[in-house]
Amino acid sequence: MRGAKSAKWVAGAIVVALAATACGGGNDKGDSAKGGVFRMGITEPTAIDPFNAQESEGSLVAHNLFTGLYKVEPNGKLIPALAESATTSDDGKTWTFKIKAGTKFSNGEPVDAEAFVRAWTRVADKKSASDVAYHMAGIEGYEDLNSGKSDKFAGVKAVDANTLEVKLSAADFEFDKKTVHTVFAPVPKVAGAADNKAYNDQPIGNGPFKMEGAWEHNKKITLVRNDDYGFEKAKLAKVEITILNPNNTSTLEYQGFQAGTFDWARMPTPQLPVAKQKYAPKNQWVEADTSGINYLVAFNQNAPLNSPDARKAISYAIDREAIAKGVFQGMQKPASSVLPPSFADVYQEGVCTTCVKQDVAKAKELAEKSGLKPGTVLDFGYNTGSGHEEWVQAVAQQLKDVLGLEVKLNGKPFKEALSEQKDKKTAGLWRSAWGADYPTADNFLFPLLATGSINEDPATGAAQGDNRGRYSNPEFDKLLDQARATKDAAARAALYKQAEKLAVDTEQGLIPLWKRTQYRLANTAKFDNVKMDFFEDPNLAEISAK
Amino acid sequence: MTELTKSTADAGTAEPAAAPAPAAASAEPAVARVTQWGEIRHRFVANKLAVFGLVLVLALFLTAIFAPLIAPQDPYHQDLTNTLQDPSGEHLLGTDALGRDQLSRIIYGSRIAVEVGLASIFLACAIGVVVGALAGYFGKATDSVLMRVADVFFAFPLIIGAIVIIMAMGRGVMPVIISLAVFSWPTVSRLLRSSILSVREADYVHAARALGASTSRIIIRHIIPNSIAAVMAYAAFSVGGAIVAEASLSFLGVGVSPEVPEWGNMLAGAKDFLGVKDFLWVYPSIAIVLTVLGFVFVGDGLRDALDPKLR
Amino acid sequence: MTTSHITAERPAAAPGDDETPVLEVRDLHVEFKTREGIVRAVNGVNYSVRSGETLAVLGESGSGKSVTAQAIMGILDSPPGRVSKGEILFRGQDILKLSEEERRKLRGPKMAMIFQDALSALNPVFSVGNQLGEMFRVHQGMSKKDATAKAVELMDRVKIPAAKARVNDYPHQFSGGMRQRIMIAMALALEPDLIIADEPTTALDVTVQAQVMDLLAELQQEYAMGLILITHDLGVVADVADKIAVMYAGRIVEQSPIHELYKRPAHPYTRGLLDSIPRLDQKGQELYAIKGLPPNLLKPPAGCAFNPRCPKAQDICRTDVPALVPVTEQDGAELVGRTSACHFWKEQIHG
Amino acid sequence: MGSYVIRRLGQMVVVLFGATVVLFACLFVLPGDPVGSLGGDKARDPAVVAELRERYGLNDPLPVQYGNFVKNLAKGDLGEDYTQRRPVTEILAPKLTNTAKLAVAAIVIDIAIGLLAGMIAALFRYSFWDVLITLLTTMAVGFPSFVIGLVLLSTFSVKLAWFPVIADGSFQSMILPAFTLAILDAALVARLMRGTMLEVLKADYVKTAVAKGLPRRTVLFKHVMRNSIIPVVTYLGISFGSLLGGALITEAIFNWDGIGLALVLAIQQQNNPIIIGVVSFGVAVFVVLNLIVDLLYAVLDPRIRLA
Repeated sequence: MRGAKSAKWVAGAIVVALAATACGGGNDKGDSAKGGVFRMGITEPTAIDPFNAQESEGSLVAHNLFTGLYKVEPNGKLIPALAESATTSDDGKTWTFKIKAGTKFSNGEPVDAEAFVRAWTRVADKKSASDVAYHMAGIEGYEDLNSGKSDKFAGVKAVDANTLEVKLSAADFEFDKKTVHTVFAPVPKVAGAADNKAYNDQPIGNGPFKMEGAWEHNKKITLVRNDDYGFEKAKLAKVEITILNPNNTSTLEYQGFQAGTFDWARMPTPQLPVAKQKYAPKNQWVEADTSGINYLVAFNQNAPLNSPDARKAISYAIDREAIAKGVFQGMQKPASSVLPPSFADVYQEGVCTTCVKQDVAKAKELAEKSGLKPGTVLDFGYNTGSGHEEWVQAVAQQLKDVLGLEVKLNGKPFKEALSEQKDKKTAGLWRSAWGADYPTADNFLFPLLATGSINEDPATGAAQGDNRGRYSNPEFDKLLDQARATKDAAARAALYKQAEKLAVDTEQGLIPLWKRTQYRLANTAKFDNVKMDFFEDPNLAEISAK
Repeated sequence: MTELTKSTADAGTAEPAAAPAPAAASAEPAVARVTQWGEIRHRFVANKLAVFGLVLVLALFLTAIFAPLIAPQDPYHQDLTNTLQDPSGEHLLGTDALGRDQLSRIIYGSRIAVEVGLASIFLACAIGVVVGALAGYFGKATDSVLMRVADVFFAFPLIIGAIVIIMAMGRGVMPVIISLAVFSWPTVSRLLRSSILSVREADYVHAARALGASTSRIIIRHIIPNSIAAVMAYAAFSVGGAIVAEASLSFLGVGVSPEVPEWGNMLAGAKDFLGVKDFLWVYPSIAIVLTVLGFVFVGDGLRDALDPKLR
Repeated sequence: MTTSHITAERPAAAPGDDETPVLEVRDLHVEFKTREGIVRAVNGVNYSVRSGETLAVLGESGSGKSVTAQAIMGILDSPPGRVSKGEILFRGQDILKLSEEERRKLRGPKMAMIFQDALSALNPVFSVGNQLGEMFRVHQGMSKKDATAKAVELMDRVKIPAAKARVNDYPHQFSGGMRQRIMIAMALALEPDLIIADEPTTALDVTVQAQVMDLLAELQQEYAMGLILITHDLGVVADVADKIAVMYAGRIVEQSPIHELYKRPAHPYTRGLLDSIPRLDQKGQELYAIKGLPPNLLKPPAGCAFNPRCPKAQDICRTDVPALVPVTEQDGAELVGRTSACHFWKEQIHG
Repeated sequence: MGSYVIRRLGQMVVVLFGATVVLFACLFVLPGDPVGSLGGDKARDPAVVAELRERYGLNDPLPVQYGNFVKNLAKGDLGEDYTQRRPVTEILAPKLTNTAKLAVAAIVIDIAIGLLAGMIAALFRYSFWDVLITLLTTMAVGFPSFVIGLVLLSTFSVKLAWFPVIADGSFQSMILPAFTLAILDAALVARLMRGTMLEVLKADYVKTAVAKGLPRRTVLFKHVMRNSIIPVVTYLGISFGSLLGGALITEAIFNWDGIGLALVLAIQQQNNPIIIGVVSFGVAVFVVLNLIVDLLYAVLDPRIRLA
């Protein structure tokens, strides 16, 4: 979910450029508290309680308040946290986790297997209406609990204080990787039900930091070091998180960084080239291709894009390089695969052959072959107010110029956009983006391309899942099933690669555009070891003041 | 702009208009005899500002009509290798973030401005005149009901109301026109109604009635011609306001589609480059300002010409 | 003369120095600058009024009678209006030479004015008590409470019923006659030496007119003030005025003691005015009206300004401006206080 | 007076009713599911959507939904937003404070600049200052708020760096948006004041005041001012109402965290409870301010009888 709401790779609606307006002196007493104070800005999260923390802002806070079974490195590698060991049954359906003994929540309650059962049940409960509960959908008994038929989570069991047994309804040898999501965090008894407003605004957790006071909505969230943390303690004494206006957060963050009030910042896209020039030499520029993809949904089941050739013609007609340079001023990189480079084991650069370079001749040829004649009307939808207006126009123009299509741009607000994408009758293209929730290839391929992710509503025909382009190929679905049930990591990766090639290259089920490239400024003058983590947030638990 | 026309036109939702309040300037029926058109024209032409305004408005109309002949380039033509170019011989007003010629886009932008400005106000006047005439004619319950309906639409701030309608209808030129008209007509109908009510008591109407003229005849022959003057002055004045409202909607990203060359769209795209590429917002702003001033001057001139005592 | 502290204990009867008039206007000229040119609204007016005396100034609108009054009070709209020539002697002193502040201090305690339309002349947003009391507060530094008490007293004096209850009412809450009484009370407040009443009864019903006029006359007698009564209605002044000055196009065309004028007008214009009063004994006859319109002061006719409308105009009337000359009996005997500005006054007065 | 107020309040209820019906009708026909997404690219879990639709009564027919809305509104409850599931009133309260701050600042500027300029122009009619003020106020009408906003922002924040580029709620950051909002109104107030004052200066009662021997300042500041400000007060009252309803453009340009900006964002995200909350509030404020202005009018001008 992260990245979605804030759409941070292109700044929000109103972005005001800054001509280096450092205003007022920053708060420099940071070092007075032992360990230092790290300051940053975010937009108002949807929730910081793990039951519903979802976008990058919410998970930033939740990740630092809670420690789950595993942590993840930026490259997708799992690091055991509370899980001292994990064993998987040969059918891949039963997972047994040994929980590290003796750690406590900051209110003194023990972190045991029961804390996980309690937490997961709380999440999946119907009444919680958790937006992120579906990550648990593979666990046995989820259906019953989530539909209100039961108030127990049948597949989750505390065998003893330190043993957690999880039964899945289908084989999944990568279940452990899913648990890096904050929705799998343990909670203490005081958490109560999901609608416990007091806990929602001031969660008590077992993470490296704890809340100092409650969440002041639209103002700030303050974290202080948890000195009773059961793992290597954080070095920072305090983290001050200012909640900024969602309209132009990146501008505010950038301004704050320049003024010395923030130690970490995003930047508005038009400012990136200037900022890079200024801060890269100071070693304060952080840049990474993270676990996400920007792509075009091509509606596979409706004309005119109901043939692989037609979709390939579109892909060939787009000059990704020119737009990356002309519109994004070189700050976006063309993508040639769906899986991101950060997933080293499955990354295949150039797997999408049509993505590598614009090819006018091939585009025309394929268009001709597939009946995508000049003058064909092509709807091209996008959601408004998120900074997509410019580049979609550029793509539309290229499709007009190369293929002579009559491209109809269709800008809609989020909800309308979504409802239109879901509609069975929708045809043409729609801009979209995807960010991984956990470091698995499956987290891209299944939701975006599997038949099961269409999840058509029998009543309305709307696609309720994320595969709104409605790519559907039994062979692909079978490859994914096989991969999930393959214990050996290398063999599994090979299957995923094969699946990606089939869906993205052979059949062009969707059209990759650019990588998810993230840029940050980090105050390396005052802090050591500042990095961007898997979730595109600063690695607060490891930062130390100079 | 919109607030201006609304609140000066009619301060309250009800009666207190008896006071000698010049505030109610535009609401006060400009009781011009229809036979005085010559004199009205004379007074208008004598008003230098009004003539200047007329020149601006005519220039706008000509630009809109002959845009394809005047514009040096296709306003949609993108040149991704030449984005954000400063003004030069090749691109007199520079290029935008997609390398499109800004001068051409400003020239074509006049079309949307004219289209939306005229159509929305025409529609508003049409609805307003009908409702106002009905309310003024029938009075009593009809009047109360119609005026309450007018109050409802009057109570929405223009931009906010328009956004709500556009959300329901979708973006585009037609929704913008309709949404602006929907929240502009109450001013017209109030204007017409109060004008009818006051004219109804005028001596020449009493005289006509005494001579046995029917009510409908009185309305058509005496009341409407005398009230329509006020509506016309309002209309001229409001076209500028409607253009601003339309540009505001596009600026907020809810007006016409962003690829359409339109001034509000241009500003919306330009604000990302404030302080970096200022020519991107300066020139469209100038176009808007001149246009609005043109209509305001014409409107003012018309009002003064119709009713010189209001000067 | 310029002291502003004139206490209420001042004797009611003014120091009646009969030799010095309270007010004397000498060769007064007032002009207005307009876009079309200079309008000479007053062209050499002379008149005077003594304590206890009532001078009626008669004329159509635009004749300069009100402008003269405003010039005396010092409330001309300036610009565009200004006194271009002449003197206004108040108790012998030329008040045109005083500073604005000195003149201000004359207004109220020394001279006061009653306007035609009390509804528009009273400020609509202040209570009458406030507006009456203001005289005392500003000129005598009286407290708000005392000033209100004085206001009630004044209202009693001008016979407004239930004065105490109505002192906080607003002007629009009074009837026309009552409002005019309030105007009168306001003018009388500081017992000035001179009151200028500009058409005080024009806006009133006929019955009320008489009451207000009587009240004015009564109070004038009581306080022995000089009164300049400006009117266009000969009927109104007959009973109250001592003498009369008839104005036409910025000039005085005839001056006379009141009753003589009615008997024997010495100017065709006055004749016309008299003939246009409806009279019971001429019932059934067509009412006389002076033909034509008042002159355009931007382009006054050459010669006598009245000539285009005069039934008896001769060539000389179209070339020479007639001077204001003393009028005599046929035998040359002096007629005290009578003057006329007609080339043919003799023919007019003696038939 | 009492019965007048009661009647007007009755009318207000009718107007509010009508306005919210229009609002509901428009939002109801929107194609998107109000709880269908959180504004991102991912679809919301159908189970969650179903649960939330149930919880917020979105499956009820429109009239029932509207009825519930009115019932809650009467209790001062605007419901919960569908994202954070927090009470709308709680979300909007601090933003309303910010909007009110800005509105008050703008009105203060209107009064200070508008009244003064109008007075100077009227008192020194045809002077240099009059011509200058008339020219400026005439020009100002042609400048939409987004143009003024961009000009002020680029000049005083970006180029001169006198003010922060993005409002943070501080007094300093309030100055530019307040001016942006105020310039047009100040110009109109100045024009109104000039016109009214010229009218009043010609009035008989001003002559009376002079003839009474009142000092010039008493004539001007008591008799002239008191009558001249009546229409200005009326105008400012209405203007204040529209400012309180949220200045969308200005708040958006300056990133002022008020209800106008909240509305802009809510529209982008189709956050219906917030849209309904802000728009209903805007309409209510406008209607209430209108009533207040009419009552004020009666207080300022005793000739007005409210009936």
